[in-house]
Amino acid sequence: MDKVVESHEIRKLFKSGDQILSGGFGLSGTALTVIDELLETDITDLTVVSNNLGDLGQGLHKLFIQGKIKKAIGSFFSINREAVIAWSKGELEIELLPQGTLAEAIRCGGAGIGGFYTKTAVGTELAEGKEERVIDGERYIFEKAIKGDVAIIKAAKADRLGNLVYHTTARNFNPMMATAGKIVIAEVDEIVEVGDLDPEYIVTPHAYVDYVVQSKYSKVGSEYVESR
Amino acid sequence: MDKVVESHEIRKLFKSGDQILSGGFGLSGTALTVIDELLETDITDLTVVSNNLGDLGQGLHKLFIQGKIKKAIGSFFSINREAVIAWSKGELEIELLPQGTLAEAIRCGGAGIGGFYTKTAVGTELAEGKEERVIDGERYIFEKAIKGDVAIIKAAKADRLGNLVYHTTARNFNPMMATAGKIVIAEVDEIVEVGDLDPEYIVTPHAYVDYVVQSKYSKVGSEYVESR
Amino acid sequence: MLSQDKRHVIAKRIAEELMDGQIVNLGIGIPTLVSEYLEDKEVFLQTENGLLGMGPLATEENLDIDLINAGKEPVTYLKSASFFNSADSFGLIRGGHVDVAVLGILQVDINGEIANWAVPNQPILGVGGAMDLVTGAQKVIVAATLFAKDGTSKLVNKLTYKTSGIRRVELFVSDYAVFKFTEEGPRVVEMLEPISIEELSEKVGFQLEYLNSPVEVN
Amino acid sequence: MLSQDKRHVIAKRIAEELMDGQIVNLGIGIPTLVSEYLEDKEVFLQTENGLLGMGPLATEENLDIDLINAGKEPVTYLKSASFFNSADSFGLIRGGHVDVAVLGILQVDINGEIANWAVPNQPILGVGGAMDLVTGAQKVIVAATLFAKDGTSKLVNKLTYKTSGIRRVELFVSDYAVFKFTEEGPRVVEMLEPISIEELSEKVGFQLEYLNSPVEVN
Repeated sequence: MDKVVESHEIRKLFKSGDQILSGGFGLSGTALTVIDELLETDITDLTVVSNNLGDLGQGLHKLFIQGKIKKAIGSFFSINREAVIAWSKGELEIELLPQGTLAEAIRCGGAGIGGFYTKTAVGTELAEGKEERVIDGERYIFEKAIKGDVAIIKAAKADRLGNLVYHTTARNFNPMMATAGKIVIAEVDEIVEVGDLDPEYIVTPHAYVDYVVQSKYSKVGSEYVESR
Repeated sequence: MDKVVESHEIRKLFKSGDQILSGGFGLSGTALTVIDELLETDITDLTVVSNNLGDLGQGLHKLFIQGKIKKAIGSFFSINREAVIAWSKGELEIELLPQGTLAEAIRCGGAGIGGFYTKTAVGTELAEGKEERVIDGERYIFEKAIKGDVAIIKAAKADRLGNLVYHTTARNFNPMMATAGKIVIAEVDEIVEVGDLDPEYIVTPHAYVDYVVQSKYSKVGSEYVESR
Repeated sequence: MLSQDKRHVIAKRIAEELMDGQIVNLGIGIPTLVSEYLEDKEVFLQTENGLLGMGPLATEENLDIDLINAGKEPVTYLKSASFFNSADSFGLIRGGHVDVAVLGILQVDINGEIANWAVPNQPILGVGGAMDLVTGAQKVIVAATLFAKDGTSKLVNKLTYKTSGIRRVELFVSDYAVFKFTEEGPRVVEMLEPISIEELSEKVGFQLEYLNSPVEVN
Repeated sequence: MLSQDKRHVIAKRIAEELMDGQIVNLGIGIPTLVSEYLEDKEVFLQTENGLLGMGPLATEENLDIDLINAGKEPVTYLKSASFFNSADSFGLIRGGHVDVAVLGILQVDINGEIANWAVPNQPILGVGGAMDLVTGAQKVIVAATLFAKDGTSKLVNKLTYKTSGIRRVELFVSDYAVFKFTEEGPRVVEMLEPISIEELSEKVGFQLEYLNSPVEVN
C-alpha cells in the first residue's frame, strides 16, 4: 500500500458545497500546497472549519479571496480584514467558537461523540441559543461535534502508509482534523518509508489518512515559499 | 524543581474514602510500587477507577484482597474472581462502563468537559437510567465526566520535572488519568534529567504530574517482579 | 468435526472476507484465530488497549509482558505500528475508523442484533470493548459455532440474552453456514457443511433462505 | 509616565505575583511583557496553540516560523518543553491545570467579571482562547492601564462591553493600583502611583477602599 499521490490528483476529491476541515494556526501547520490545488478547481460554496482564514494572502486567505468560501467556522477572524468586510456586507457567513470549543468539537466529530458540555463561554454572547446544563453544581453549555467532508492536514513527515508526525506548534488542530474528515489528505515536508517512524511517537496513525502529498512549500526566513 | 520522592513518602497523599484513578490494563501499565505503599497505610473505603482490579494477586487485586476497596468503577471485572464473589455477597459495589466510555469519561474529567454523548451502549442494559438524546438522527446516551482525588500512573520514563513517556500498550489509560486526578503520582522505570526527553514525544506534560516515584518492579519473563 | 476444527473452519472463512489495507479488530476466541489465515493480505490489526499494527503472539524470545492484546496475551508489533492511549483507541473504534470488527457471540437475532457480553445466570461484571466495537466498526462479522453445547441455535428469532447494542451486524460465519443479514432477515450466503438448507432450517428452528442461488459445498 | 512605561510597570508588578513551578499563560499585549521580568523564577509558559515551556521570542538566528506563540510571533522553547495538539492544550487550560492566566482587558467590573474579546462598535469576529483561559485558569490576573484613552475608567460598576464569562478574576494590576476582588468588591492592595485613594476614587468614579492598611509608594 502506498498513499502517496501527486498533488494535482487530489483536486477530484473536492466538490462544491463541501465542509472542509483545515489545520493551521495562522499559517503554521497549514496545507498550503493542497489549498493551491483547490484553487485550480471550479468548486465553490465551501464551508471551511479552521482557526482563522489563513494570513498574508496565503493559505485559506487565497481561497477566500477567490470567492470559494461561503461560510467560515473558527475562533479568530479579526486579523482577516477582507473577511471582516465581506461578513459586514453579508457576503460571508461566520460562526465563531472559542478556540478550545472548536478543537474539542472536531475531536468529538472524529471519535464518535455526538456532543459535549463545556464551561467555556457560559453566560456570554457566544452561548446564546445554546443549551445550558448544571453538572455537579457548575454551569456548562452544550456543543455539537463537528465533522467534515474533506480534512486537509499539514504534518512534518508521513510514511507511505500515512502515519504522521508533526513539527512543534505546527501540530495544532491537525491531529483532530485528521480524525474527523470523511476524506483525509495529508501534506508533508518529507515522505519516508514504513518503519522509519517510531511507533511510540506517531501522532496520527495511518488508519485516518487517505492520501499523502509532498508539500511544495518550504520555510525561508519568515515566509513559507513555494520552492519545489 | 524536582518532583522525585521516595516511594514511602506518597503514603500521606491518600485518605480513606478517596476516589483513586489507577492506570493499567491487566497489569500492563499499573503502578505496582505505589499500590504496595498504599497497602502499608490504614486507609480504607476507597473507590477505585480502573479498567479491571489487577490480576494474579498483584496490583489492585492486592488492595482489594486487603479490603481497602469499597467500590470499583471499570469495564472488566469478570477475570477478578474474588471481586465477583464479593460483589455477589454485597461486599463490593461495582459500576460497569464500556471500556471506551470509561476512557472518554476520564479524559473529559481532566479537560474541563462536564459530560458527553456516546453511541456506545445505546439500547443495552448499561444505558438504563441514562439520558438518551438524538443528535443528527443518531441515538446517543449521556455520560458524566470522571475525576479522582489521586491518580496513580505508570510510565516508562519521567524527567525530574514530571514529563512522561510510556512503553507500548502499557500506555493505555495512564495519560488520561494523569489529567484527571487532584494529586498525580507517576511511577516510572527510569528517571532522567530535564532535557533528556524529546519535547515532540512527551505524552504527559509535567503540568499534570505532582510526584515521581522510581518503580521497584521489573519484568522478568512473564512476570512483574519486585527487584529493587 | 471436532470443536477445535470447527473454530478453524470459521476463522478461515472469515479471513476470506478481509481485504488489503483494512483496519481490523479481532475479538477474543474464534476471531483471534482469523489472524492465522490472513496469508499475504496486508490487514492492519488494531487492539483496543492501544495498538494499531499488531503482529503475531510473542514467543519466549521476544516476550514483553507490557505489550499485550485485548485478551491480555503478549504480542508483537509490525513496523507500520503505532501506539496510542485508550481514549484515542476508542476514538478510532467508535468514530468509525475500524473497517471490520470480528466478534464472538452468544446469540444473534434474525435482524443481526447480537448478544456477546453478558453470560446468562452469571454475574455480569465485564463488558470491555465489546459494545464500542459493535457500535463503531464499519462492518461487524460475528463468529460462532451455530449451536451451543446444549444444541440450541445461536441464530434466534429474538435475543434472550442481553443485547450488545442496537447496531445490526453484517455477517455471521458459523460452522454450518455463512449468513448475511438483509432487510428481509438472515440469508444463507454459503453452506460450509454438506447439509441441505431444509435440514439446517429444521435444526435452527425456522425456515432459512439462500441469498442467491445455492452454492455447493466442495 | 509614557504609555510604554506604564505597560512595563504593570508587567513588572504582575511578575512579582508569579511563583516558582507555576504553569502560566500570558495573553497578548501587556501580559506578554511579563516574561521580561521573571528573572530567575522557574515559571513555565504555556501557549494555547500547543506548547508548554515557551522560551524567549525567536531571533533571526533561531527563527522557525512554524514555532509560534498564540500571538503568532515566532518563539523558542526551553529544554523542559513539550508540544501537544490544540484539543489537549485546551484540556490543560479548561481542566484547571494552568495556574495563572495573565490577560489584557477592556473592562473589569467591581465583582471581577471581565470583558476582553469584543471591541465595541466593531464586528466581533475573533475570540481565540480568551474565554477558555478566563474559564479554566486557577487564577486570573488582568492587566491594563486603568484609564482608556478617552479617560474613562476600565474598572466599572457594571460591564458595558460584552462579558468574557461568568468567572471572576482574582487580581487587576493597573498602572495606578493593584486591585484584589473580594466578596465586598475591589480592594486596593497597593498603589503604584503617588496618588491618594481619594483622588483615585474620584477619577474612577466610585469610592475605593484599601484591602488592609495602606501601602506607601516608594
